[in-house]
Amino acid sequence: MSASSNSGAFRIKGAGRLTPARTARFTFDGKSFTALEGDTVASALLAHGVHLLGRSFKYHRPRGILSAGPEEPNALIDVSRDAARRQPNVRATVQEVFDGAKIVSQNRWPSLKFDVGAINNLFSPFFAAGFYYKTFMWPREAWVKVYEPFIRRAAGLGVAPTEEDPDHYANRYAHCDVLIAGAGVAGLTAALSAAATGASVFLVDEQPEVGGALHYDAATMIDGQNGYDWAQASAAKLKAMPNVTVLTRTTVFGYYNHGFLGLVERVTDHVAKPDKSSPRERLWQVRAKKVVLATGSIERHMVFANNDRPGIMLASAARTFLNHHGVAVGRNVGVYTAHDSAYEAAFDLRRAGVSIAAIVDNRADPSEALLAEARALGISVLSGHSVTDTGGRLRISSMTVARNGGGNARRIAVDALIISAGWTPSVHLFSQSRGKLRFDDVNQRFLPDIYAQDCVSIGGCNGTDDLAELIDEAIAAGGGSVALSGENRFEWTGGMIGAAEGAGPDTTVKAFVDFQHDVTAKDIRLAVREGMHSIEHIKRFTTNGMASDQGKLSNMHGLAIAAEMLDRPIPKVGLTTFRAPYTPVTYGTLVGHSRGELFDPARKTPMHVLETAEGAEFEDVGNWKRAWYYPKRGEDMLAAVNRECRTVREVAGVFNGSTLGKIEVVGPDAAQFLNLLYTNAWDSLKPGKSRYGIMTREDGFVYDDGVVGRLAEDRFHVTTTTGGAPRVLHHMEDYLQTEFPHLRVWLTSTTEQWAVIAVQGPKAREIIQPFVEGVDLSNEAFPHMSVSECSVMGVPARLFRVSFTGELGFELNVPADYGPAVWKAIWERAESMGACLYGTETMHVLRAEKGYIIVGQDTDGTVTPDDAGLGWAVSSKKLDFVGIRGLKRPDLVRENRKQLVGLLTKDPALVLEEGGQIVADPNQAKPMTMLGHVTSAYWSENCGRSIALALVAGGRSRIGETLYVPLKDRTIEVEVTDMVFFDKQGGRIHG
Amino acid sequence: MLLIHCPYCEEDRSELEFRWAGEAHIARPENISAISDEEFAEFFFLRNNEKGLTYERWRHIHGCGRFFNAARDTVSDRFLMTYKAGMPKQPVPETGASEKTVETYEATEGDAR
Amino acid sequence: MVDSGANFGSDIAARTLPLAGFHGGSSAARLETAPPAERISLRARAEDVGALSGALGVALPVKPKTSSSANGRTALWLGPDEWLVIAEGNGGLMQAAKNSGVLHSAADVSHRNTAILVSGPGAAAAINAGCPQDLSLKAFPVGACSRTVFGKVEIVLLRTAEDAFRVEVWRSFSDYAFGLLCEGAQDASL
Amino acid sequence: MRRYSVFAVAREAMRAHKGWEAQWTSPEPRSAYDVIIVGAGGHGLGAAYYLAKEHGITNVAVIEKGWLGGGNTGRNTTIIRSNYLYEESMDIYEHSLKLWEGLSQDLNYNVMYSPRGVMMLSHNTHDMQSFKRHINANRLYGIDNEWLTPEQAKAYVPVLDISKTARYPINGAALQRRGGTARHDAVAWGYARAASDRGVHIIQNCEVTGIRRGPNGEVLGVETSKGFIGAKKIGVSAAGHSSVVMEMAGVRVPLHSTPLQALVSEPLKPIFPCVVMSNTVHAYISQSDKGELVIGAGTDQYNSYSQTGGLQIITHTLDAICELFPIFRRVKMMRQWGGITDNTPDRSPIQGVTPVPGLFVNCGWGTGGFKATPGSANLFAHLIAKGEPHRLAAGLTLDRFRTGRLIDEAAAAAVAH
Repeated sequence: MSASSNSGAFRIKGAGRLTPARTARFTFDGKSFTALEGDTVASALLAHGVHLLGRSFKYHRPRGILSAGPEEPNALIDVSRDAARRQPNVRATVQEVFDGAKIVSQNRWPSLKFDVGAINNLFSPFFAAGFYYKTFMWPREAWVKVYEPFIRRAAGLGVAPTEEDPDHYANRYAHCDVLIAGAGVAGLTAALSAAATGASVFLVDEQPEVGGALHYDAATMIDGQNGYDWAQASAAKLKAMPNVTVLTRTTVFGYYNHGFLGLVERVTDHVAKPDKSSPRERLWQVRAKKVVLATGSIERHMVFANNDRPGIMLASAARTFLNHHGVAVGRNVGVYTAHDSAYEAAFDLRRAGVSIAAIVDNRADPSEALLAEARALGISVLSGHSVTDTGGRLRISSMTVARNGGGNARRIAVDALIISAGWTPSVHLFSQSRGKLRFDDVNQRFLPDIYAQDCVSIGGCNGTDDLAELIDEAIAAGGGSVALSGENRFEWTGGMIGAAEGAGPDTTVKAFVDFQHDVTAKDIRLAVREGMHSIEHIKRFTTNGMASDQGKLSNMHGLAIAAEMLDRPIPKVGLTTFRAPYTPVTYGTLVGHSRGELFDPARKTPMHVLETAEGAEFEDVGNWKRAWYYPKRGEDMLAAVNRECRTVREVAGVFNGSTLGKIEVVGPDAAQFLNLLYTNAWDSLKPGKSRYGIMTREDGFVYDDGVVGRLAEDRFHVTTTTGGAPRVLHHMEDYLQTEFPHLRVWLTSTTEQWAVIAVQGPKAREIIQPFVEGVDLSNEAFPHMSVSECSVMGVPARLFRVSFTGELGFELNVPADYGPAVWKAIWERAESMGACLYGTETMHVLRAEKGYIIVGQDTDGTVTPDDAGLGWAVSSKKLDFVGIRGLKRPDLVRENRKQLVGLLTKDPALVLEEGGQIVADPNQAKPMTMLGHVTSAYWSENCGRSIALALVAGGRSRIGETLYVPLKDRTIEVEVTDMVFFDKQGGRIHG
Repeated sequence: MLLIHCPYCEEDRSELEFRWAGEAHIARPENISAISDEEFAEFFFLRNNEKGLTYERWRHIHGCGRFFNAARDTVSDRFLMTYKAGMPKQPVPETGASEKTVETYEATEGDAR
Repeated sequence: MVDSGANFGSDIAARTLPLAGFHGGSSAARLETAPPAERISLRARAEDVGALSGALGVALPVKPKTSSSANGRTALWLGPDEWLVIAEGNGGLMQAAKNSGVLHSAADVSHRNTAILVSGPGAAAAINAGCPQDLSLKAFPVGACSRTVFGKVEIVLLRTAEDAFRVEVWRSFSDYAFGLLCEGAQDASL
Repeated sequence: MRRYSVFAVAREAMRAHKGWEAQWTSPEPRSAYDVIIVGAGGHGLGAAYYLAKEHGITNVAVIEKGWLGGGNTGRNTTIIRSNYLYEESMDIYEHSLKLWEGLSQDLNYNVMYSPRGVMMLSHNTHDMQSFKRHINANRLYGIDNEWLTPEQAKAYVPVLDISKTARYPINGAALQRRGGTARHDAVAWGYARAASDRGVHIIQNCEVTGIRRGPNGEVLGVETSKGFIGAKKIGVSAAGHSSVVMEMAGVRVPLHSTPLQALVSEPLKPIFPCVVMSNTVHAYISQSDKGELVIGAGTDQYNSYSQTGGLQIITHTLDAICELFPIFRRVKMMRQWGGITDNTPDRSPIQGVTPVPGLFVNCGWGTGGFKATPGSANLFAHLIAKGEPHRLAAGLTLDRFRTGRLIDEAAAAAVAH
């Protein structure tokens, strides 16, 4: 057996451009087939006479291959390399065969040939468009329990992947002067022209090779040579130019604002054994100064009864399979057309030895040139006739032909039927660019009219049919000059939109408009009858154009049928919006590199490795990984935290505070600036001292807090919350640049300059003493809230005497690269003295024991400084600060606002639930009146009981009252207290 | 993704480098602590939200860091001009002002020409 | 920064670089971590640029997206009143700026940033895996610099040669930046 | 009006469905109405329906510049829930949810309300605190919302990745079982049909270009592309265009309109049982009855009326979706689109009287408008009919921006530390 017969009985020797010796094996529904390299799954199966590829969405009707391109609505398959590399809903007309591909049909059970779901077809009279809006309402519960699950099971097409995708995807931003979408005659010519000017050019085409329509149109000559050959030669020439990027297998899927385009390049889906380092697909995000749209046009099907049987396909598709893949779509092919293009398909097939049953042309007067050629080839032409029905079960076996306007119908046996209703310009990208279309009445098509971006449409997508005109247009679009001539065999005319003879309003036949969604002409008429007069309503009611092909074939037909019903001109009915993507794009491509570790940066402090080595558990705080607690062997979280809490207060603890935001505020007006940005006053703060500051926005609600140290008259070291650092800096810059630009001050983020090691506890001073040079650490010389520059282990450092625990405390800021070494040295000494490492959980407990708040936990964006018990931090002397007016608004000064207070459970062993709601009467009926909620709740090892902070309406006046926290399974009785639970006198902080 | 001309960098850059910062030319009242509740609400909350020409602020946060002003058509998202912070409201250039807004998505959905 | 200095009792702290031990790249785009450098974030008004340039020994560029280098120091224009000044080794930048005697703000950011050197024919493509700027030589010539984004983090990019870039990034974002550069470098080699 | 039922459908099946009448009429406008509602989205059509049904006011027109249901009603991701924090929010969203539960039967139109559960993923301590605050408040208010462990969440949504190695591991979830989805177009059409049946005029392709006012400032009617139409009362329910319409009456509202994008995948066999949301990684997802994965993306950062947005918003959303559900990386985006959301400073709606006599406003629903449709419409009808807000909507007034009594659901979820 020769290679060519191996690759299918319908392969025609000498036809097509594939190499017979280069084969690939694949399976379809378990059966093994041989294909040629360059075959699509569609062409390969057709070569073996397989037409049945899938089942439709609603009626489960047998479906075959309609097109040879991305517009395919029917032949959707499931393609896999291995279990994890399985892709549902792939168009067989696009997927290239690779050796070892496993292809499986979809939406059928138990098999493609015998599908139980096809019973829907029998009940199809019931399942008219929108029937589900009118029923399934009784009994009420049945929708959820019975009807909806049934509908959901029946719906859907492919089966979602069940394993994580092992492939990777890449992203590339790019810029160019000219991006050309489509590399047919128009696109290639424009590229040659643009490239000649020296401009940077992107030429992009979705097919494996350039050429566009030249894939099927074997008769066109360019520059005296076969068009397809010219295209390949031109592409080679372009690829060799340094200013040109030619991307094939690449779809321009979206045309966004300001010359921004999304492209997807399919890198490995056609390769049998892809290089592991290759991404499966690459997303190109291109900013183009100018865009040339050369996207061509798409052939339409004829809308007539039972026009959906396998074996019925577009004329240009049949021509592609023949002229490119060397495959005949049948042995006895019928033709039904309203456009000249199908004639050329018939001629090509006939010349290749295929018998043409008849050309049925619904036009009365086809051109004499075509008729002459048909006669010469012995093909009979039935003009003024229509195909009114088809026969066959899993594949077409006959067409029923009748003279238009009545007359005897007769059946003609065929094994394939090729159809053409004319061509629809591909204006998708133009429309996405927000250009405005106009309707070309003569040729019944929408064409680009008003451009919204620097963009030009050329060739088929611009309605330019004449080859010479097209070439001129393309040269002009490229902006350069090239000499080029082209020659067509025939000038094409004709075309129709809407239902053909025999599928008119007075009929009940199934004439499909949208194949995938099983939308028929009568469904569209029903929508109109039901009052759906806007094309968007019709689309949504019938789902016409909403399948995975997004109406590339169906939109114009649907529109014409609606317009006829409405008795309105087509432009008055309107056109649905074309939305990105042009063809579906995998999520993986859009995600690109942003997966796993690169999904979102995990920020780690300089000491992260050391913390990990000490067994720390981490928690996510914003992007940061913070040490949460340090369990020793056998300890659970509570045990570890209890030990850490006890140890800090009894001995000392070492804590990593590096994530706190830090902003260096420098300049002669620095204090004045801080006066405006914080509620506190800063003039009085002396160099060498620090102060706790509260920041509000104009609305007066607490925005952030932190300790601010004054290092010099003109230099402040400001700290912020961990999560708040970026927005606080942005907020400060906003005021500095736009409201207070007269102030001589600058802000620099220094969060990451410093590693911050906090040592807290009675032995804190003793621990750090040997490492610090240049500061007298005694209480007298360096009291609480002091700050000083110094040297730590030979490194310039900043030392704060601060405490977020209520204990004697220091925070060492050392340049970050030195953090690990200093941390290690300090921890070694601290450990030897019985201290511990502690994490954020212990920090939270210790500060709660002292009633110190955490902004974002004990406050939300609705809490004023006074609500939080921080009224003392709001200067009453300042004439202005951000928030000064907001704080005076009626609701912010009213009685009974929620105030932060302490809560003690009556049963000291019970720890409240953070987020628990507080009521005065737990027995009241729902909806209950809630007084506030628990913001922080912990077991306090140091207090020997549970403690909590809460926002409670009129809280400070309720101190001593008993309130209740009703949880899901029990109600907890609590007493309102002040916020300090430990060391109420506050002596410990002074060491 | 917008392409925004930064008047400080003197170059068009991707929107990814910028942060939108609300309506432009809303001055913080000098005597803010003395204004009425209504005036405060107007200052802090009320915005023009124009359909069409709008003046707005952007910050080139991942670039030069500067806040600046822009005139943009909120229907087409076209920038008519950008200018430095602190400058008074600029009249939009002739070409931009006279250009008819291209209102596509909503318009074509109901009505093509 | 100061690697020497007073020592008392304990050892002088050793330095741990954020990307210590990282390696990667491809034949098209090599990735190396830059040696430690001194860096300041310098802010000043236009009228004080001359004095500061003199004091630092490198001209602070006033044209957007440009840098200048002299005496082992490189000054990068980041904004109309903002420069990133990078010095090889221990350059005493803070003191030099102070010596200018003019109004300015200098903040030591030597440890805030770290740098990755990307070189090779695919260097620009590797960076374009996450950076939306036009890195063609026409738009981003040798010496050009800019703060910009790289994937989900901010970087400062400096083109040091036709096929070489320095990527300055905050330390906690550096492993992300390095990881994304690795993927970009791999893709650039295909 | 002909009742919809299985019998009616069967009968029509016998005669090629030629007996169905138009679901709503398309009359020419009268010279004047008692009430004009500007905007034929779900809220506007619903308000007209409830005006007729509950208040006996049938001389009503709903005026729409495009096609009914073509704004946010037809562009959203159809999520329904009521587990909000503040009483003002719980009041209106729970009122709405209760109406959803009987809406198909009330309208005799299957809106496919599907209480498949809305699950919000918790990724950290802050999420947990916030969710439990919601859950406790909801429970005491009589609204279902429950805490799930990661394992329980996984049992409900088997495709969820609850591994500890995820970038943002899941430490639990809040689930409102009565939450779910509905068919958005059906809501608009069902209200349109039911309102039209009660005599309401729905006037499409008619743009309001002005609001005419009388000597005392009261409304007299609207100028439209079809001429002047008189009205005693005007209710504005124009979503993203509310600022534009209110400006015609000289009323400024604190809104900004931003693009909000969404996307659907190709149709897949059932894989995703409910609605899942994650605030930490910014994603929400469900699967439609047709099998498409419906994914809500974020808002673009700037004001716009363009109904388009940037690709980066889509890619960021999908980053998060694929991080939560790694098996979806090979699923394909089939269609993306945008709507215009009208956002208030506190992200809660405005519904109430205005300084202009006879003019009422319903706007600022931001990203929450669809779920509120029946409740908002019902209470807006009450407001227009009675001239004062219903108890359940009393907190939604414009005045709160003066007093500072905001309903700040977003601020309540603030993150700092």
